[in-house]
Amino acid sequence: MSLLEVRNLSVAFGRRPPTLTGIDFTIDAGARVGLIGQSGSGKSVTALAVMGLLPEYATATGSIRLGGTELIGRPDALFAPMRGNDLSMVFQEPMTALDPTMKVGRQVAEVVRLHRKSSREQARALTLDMLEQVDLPDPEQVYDAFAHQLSGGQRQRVVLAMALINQPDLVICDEPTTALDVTVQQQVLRVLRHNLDAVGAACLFITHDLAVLSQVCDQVLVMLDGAIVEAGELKSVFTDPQHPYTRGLLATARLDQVAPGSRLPTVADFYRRPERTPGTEVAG
Amino acid sequence: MAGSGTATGSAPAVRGGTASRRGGVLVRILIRLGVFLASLLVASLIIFWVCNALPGNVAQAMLGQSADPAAVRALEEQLGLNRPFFVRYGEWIGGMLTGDMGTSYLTHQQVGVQIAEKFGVTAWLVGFAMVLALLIAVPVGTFAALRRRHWAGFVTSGLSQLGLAIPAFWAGIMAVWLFGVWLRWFPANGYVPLTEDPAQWLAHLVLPVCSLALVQSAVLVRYVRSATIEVLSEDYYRTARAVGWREIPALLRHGLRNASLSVVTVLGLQLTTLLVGAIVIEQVFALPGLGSLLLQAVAQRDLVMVQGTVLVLVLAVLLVNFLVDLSYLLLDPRLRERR
Amino acid sequence: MKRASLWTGVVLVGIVLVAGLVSLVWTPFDPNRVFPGAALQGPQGAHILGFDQLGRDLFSRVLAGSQICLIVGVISVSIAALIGVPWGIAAGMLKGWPSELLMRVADILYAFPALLLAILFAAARGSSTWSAMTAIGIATIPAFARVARAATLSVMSSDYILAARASGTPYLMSAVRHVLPNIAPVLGVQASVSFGMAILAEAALSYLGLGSPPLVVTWGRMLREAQTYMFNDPALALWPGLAIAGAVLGFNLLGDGLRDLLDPRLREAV
Amino acid sequence: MSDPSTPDPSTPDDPAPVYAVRDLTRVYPGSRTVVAVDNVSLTVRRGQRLGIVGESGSGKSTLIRMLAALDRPTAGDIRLHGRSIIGVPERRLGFLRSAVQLVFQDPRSSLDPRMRVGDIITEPLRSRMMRHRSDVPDDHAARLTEVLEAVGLPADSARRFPHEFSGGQRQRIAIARALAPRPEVLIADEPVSALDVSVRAQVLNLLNDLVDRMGLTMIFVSHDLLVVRHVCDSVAVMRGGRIVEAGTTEQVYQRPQEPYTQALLAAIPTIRFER
Repeated sequence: MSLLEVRNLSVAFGRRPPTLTGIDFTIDAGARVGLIGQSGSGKSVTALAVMGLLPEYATATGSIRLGGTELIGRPDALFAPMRGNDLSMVFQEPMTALDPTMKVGRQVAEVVRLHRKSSREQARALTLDMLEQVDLPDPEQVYDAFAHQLSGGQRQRVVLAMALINQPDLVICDEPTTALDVTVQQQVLRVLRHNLDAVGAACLFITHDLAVLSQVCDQVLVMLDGAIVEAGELKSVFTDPQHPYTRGLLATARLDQVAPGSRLPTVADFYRRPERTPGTEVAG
Repeated sequence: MAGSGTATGSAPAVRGGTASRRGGVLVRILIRLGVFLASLLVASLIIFWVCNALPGNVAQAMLGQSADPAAVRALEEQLGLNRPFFVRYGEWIGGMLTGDMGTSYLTHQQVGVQIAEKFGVTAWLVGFAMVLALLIAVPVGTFAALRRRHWAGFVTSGLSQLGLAIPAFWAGIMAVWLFGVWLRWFPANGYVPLTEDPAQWLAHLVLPVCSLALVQSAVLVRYVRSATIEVLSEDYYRTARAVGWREIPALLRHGLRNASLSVVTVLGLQLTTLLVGAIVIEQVFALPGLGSLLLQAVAQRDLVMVQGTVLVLVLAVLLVNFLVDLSYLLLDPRLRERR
Repeated sequence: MKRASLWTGVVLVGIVLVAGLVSLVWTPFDPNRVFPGAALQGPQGAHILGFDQLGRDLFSRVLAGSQICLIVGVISVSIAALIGVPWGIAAGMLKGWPSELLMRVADILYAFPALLLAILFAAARGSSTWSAMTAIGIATIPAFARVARAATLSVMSSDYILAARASGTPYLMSAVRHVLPNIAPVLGVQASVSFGMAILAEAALSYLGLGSPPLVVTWGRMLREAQTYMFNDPALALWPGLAIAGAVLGFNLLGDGLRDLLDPRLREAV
Repeated sequence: MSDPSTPDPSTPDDPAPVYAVRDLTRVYPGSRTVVAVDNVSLTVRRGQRLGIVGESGSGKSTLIRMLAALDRPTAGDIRLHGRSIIGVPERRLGFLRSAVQLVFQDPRSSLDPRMRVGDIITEPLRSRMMRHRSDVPDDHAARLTEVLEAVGLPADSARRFPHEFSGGQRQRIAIARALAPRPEVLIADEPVSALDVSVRAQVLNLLNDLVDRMGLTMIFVSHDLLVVRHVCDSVAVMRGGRIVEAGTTEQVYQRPQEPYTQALLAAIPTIRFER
């Protein structure tokens, strides 16, 4: 049995047409699955649906099972204790993901004390250990810092620490390095890989960057307009894409293999979506 | 293999020492204090100017509109009203600093003594109303925010919208009729000092406080609601939810700390409206507070009393705004350091 | 759901506007005409709301009261907007201490609530509709200045202002071409809300007897007079109060509805 | 490519450079003074496509804003065709405004939401500073049609508002506006980083094409080294307000000299399967 089984998941916001339609995928224990697609394709909605954090006016139908437990329709009183413990999430924007008025160490330690009985000192020790694990220099100093006193890369590592400290089975990462500089991105990705290994957690990694995806994941889901159009092993999808949209994405992502100055292939060369009426297009 | 060296551009790893931080706060408190004093000075000038700029205002008022101009001038001379504006202003402010707020030309009462006497009534009224409004508004506003897409939240917002439109004095009049005249639960008007009879004191305050607070809480509900909605859309709230906090605890732990900043600002503004509301409500319930004192003085065109009372009210407003500024400095670690 | 507040507001404001215009040329009875012996009588015949304490037709008086509320709203909001908007735009476009000074002055003015300033004016100059409108208008200036400044700052930080500069558009021209159109919606919302607050302030002032002179029909004064007869006829206080609440509610809802309509975040989401 | 013998852009003794920048410094004062640009010198020749790369906070945006006279340097000199722009009052900057145009990062912010596309694009033509210049087209309607066609937008776009267009289309509008006064230099500040990967290629193709066709000089700022390599013939790497390495794209990418450049190049994410 897979760790996460998503069956026929649809999500609609209010009375608008559904954002997600009939999503199916599974994630095995310890697997790393990349979810790729352009903005507005429904990647983040998928993540929030799994986390049970969709806004109240959204309706999700279908089935999401984590370790056999059905998550759709699960009351918050039962769902909340699972978050941060069985499954957790890392968001895109490290600048705003931490409470600006609370020391970051305390925010991490709270996650420990929220889910298990432990004394203040134990939680602190665990937190310091975890901060060290995510490669933060001088954990003691970071523990007592406020979010605005840390750099973007440091903050994102604190967020990683929060997501991983209770050793969850599944970590969902929503564009965790998009807001970071390239050199910092490399470090955070390395820290993420290392700690996923250490914890043995599975990962659903959401990104629009195929290169970043290829460095973390071993399976790929390609999302287009709220549906998954292609799924498979990383290598087979990347070397032998089946859907024209995937082919287009891959072609545009290979900027390093195009002669400088020559015409870049575009997605439109491979795949043209059915025409939309002008004026209703949602900007990128 | 620590990576802080290559972390984003020019941002050093962990910056700012505690010592320099404290010094910065002190300087900024002093700056705020300076701004407060300057505002008070300008406000007092405005008040004095409005009351004294037109020559003959006071004397004319004392002698009546049909008085002989020569008599008016003579009286001005006698009271020293024909001296330059700034001399008289200086005298007024100088007296203020030594605790002498002047003496009414009409009633020969000490302005300061009168104000001190009536201040308590208004303070009780405003204080109780503020607390009651908060007790109503915080839970109701939070509820309206959490259920904003739900009919219950919609109805709550609608009710607060309605409350916002009702004049407090009309609510007071209707309350007098309903509870004072028809049901006879509470006295319809008047005031009994606390020292005389605590039970009666409280009974006489119930209706004024409730009518003031009810309308006020409508305003507050809207602020609390929008502040909460703002927090709900913040990334750190989402983070808190993602690590396992339930809605209300997440709001309390992370939301309240951040929303309190905006709520504090609002409280400052609210006190202003409450003070003004109290002036009118005192009239509805015949409470002997600052409002009644002010209106009586206006009716008699007792300008010395008017300018003294208005100055005290404006001082209260400015003082609260100053305290709000200070609380900002203390509540938000980002503000403590920046600039 | 979202448009509900807008349309309710439009309808309520519309009713007040129509009442104000119609009552200029026609009311069922002269609002100041005394019907002998009819004092405090309930509804009868064409007098659908009955009579007040002096025997005047209540409905006609409620209708006529809408005039002063509209006049005070229009004049005081105009005063506030005409001074406050350029003030705020200037504070938003200037930098450094001039901007700081402008806002500090606005802050000091903020410490004078409309009613307090109006009472002060009434004390010094005597009470009149004009002194009430001026006081309410002046006290509302900082609200407009703040809103205009905040909106201007957010427009000024947009790249299209930089683009305009890079295109050789002079700074002042940018204010006209880019800032004004982009902050206009926010100002419209503020005007609507301020209109409601002005009505409330005027009503309170009239209630205190510091507003318009006695012969002018105002809802606030009607409430003042009704209070004495609460024991005999509570309906006297009901109708003018409802009229005030309805008018204020209308302008507030209109402002809210406009805000929802114009909020870019809400619009993007749809 | 425009010129095979592209020299090092930091060589100041170029015969007739478009831009000659010397010892440029920009300090933001405050309790914590920030040196955003620190003693930068560079030259830009006619037809050159100079890429400026760096991470956030490296000073690249400040640098180009000073080149476009949207920010004033604390010290140093900027010359456009030998004419210094330092200390020139805004209203005398017509020679610069008509010759240098910008494309910003996020078209949602760089296009006035309450203006029609036609008005947005012709705004540079209507400005008092440009109206009477011989190098600026005076038939606005004709120029509007020309640039709309050049960026591949339908002619009826002019009557519509920016929010009716997709992100990529909006960036085309911004490019059309920049082209309207027939500039000589196009400064592009991260023009594709707010766009989806799938749209990015189209906009880059368009830019390349236009620069070729119109013989523009381009200064292209980006944090994405691959994009710069694709679009530019020379590159300057910035860090902490300084240019740490500069040269032809080939030199810098094939044989980076500075450890920082090497680190940047090594950090470029590429598709790989080993894991």
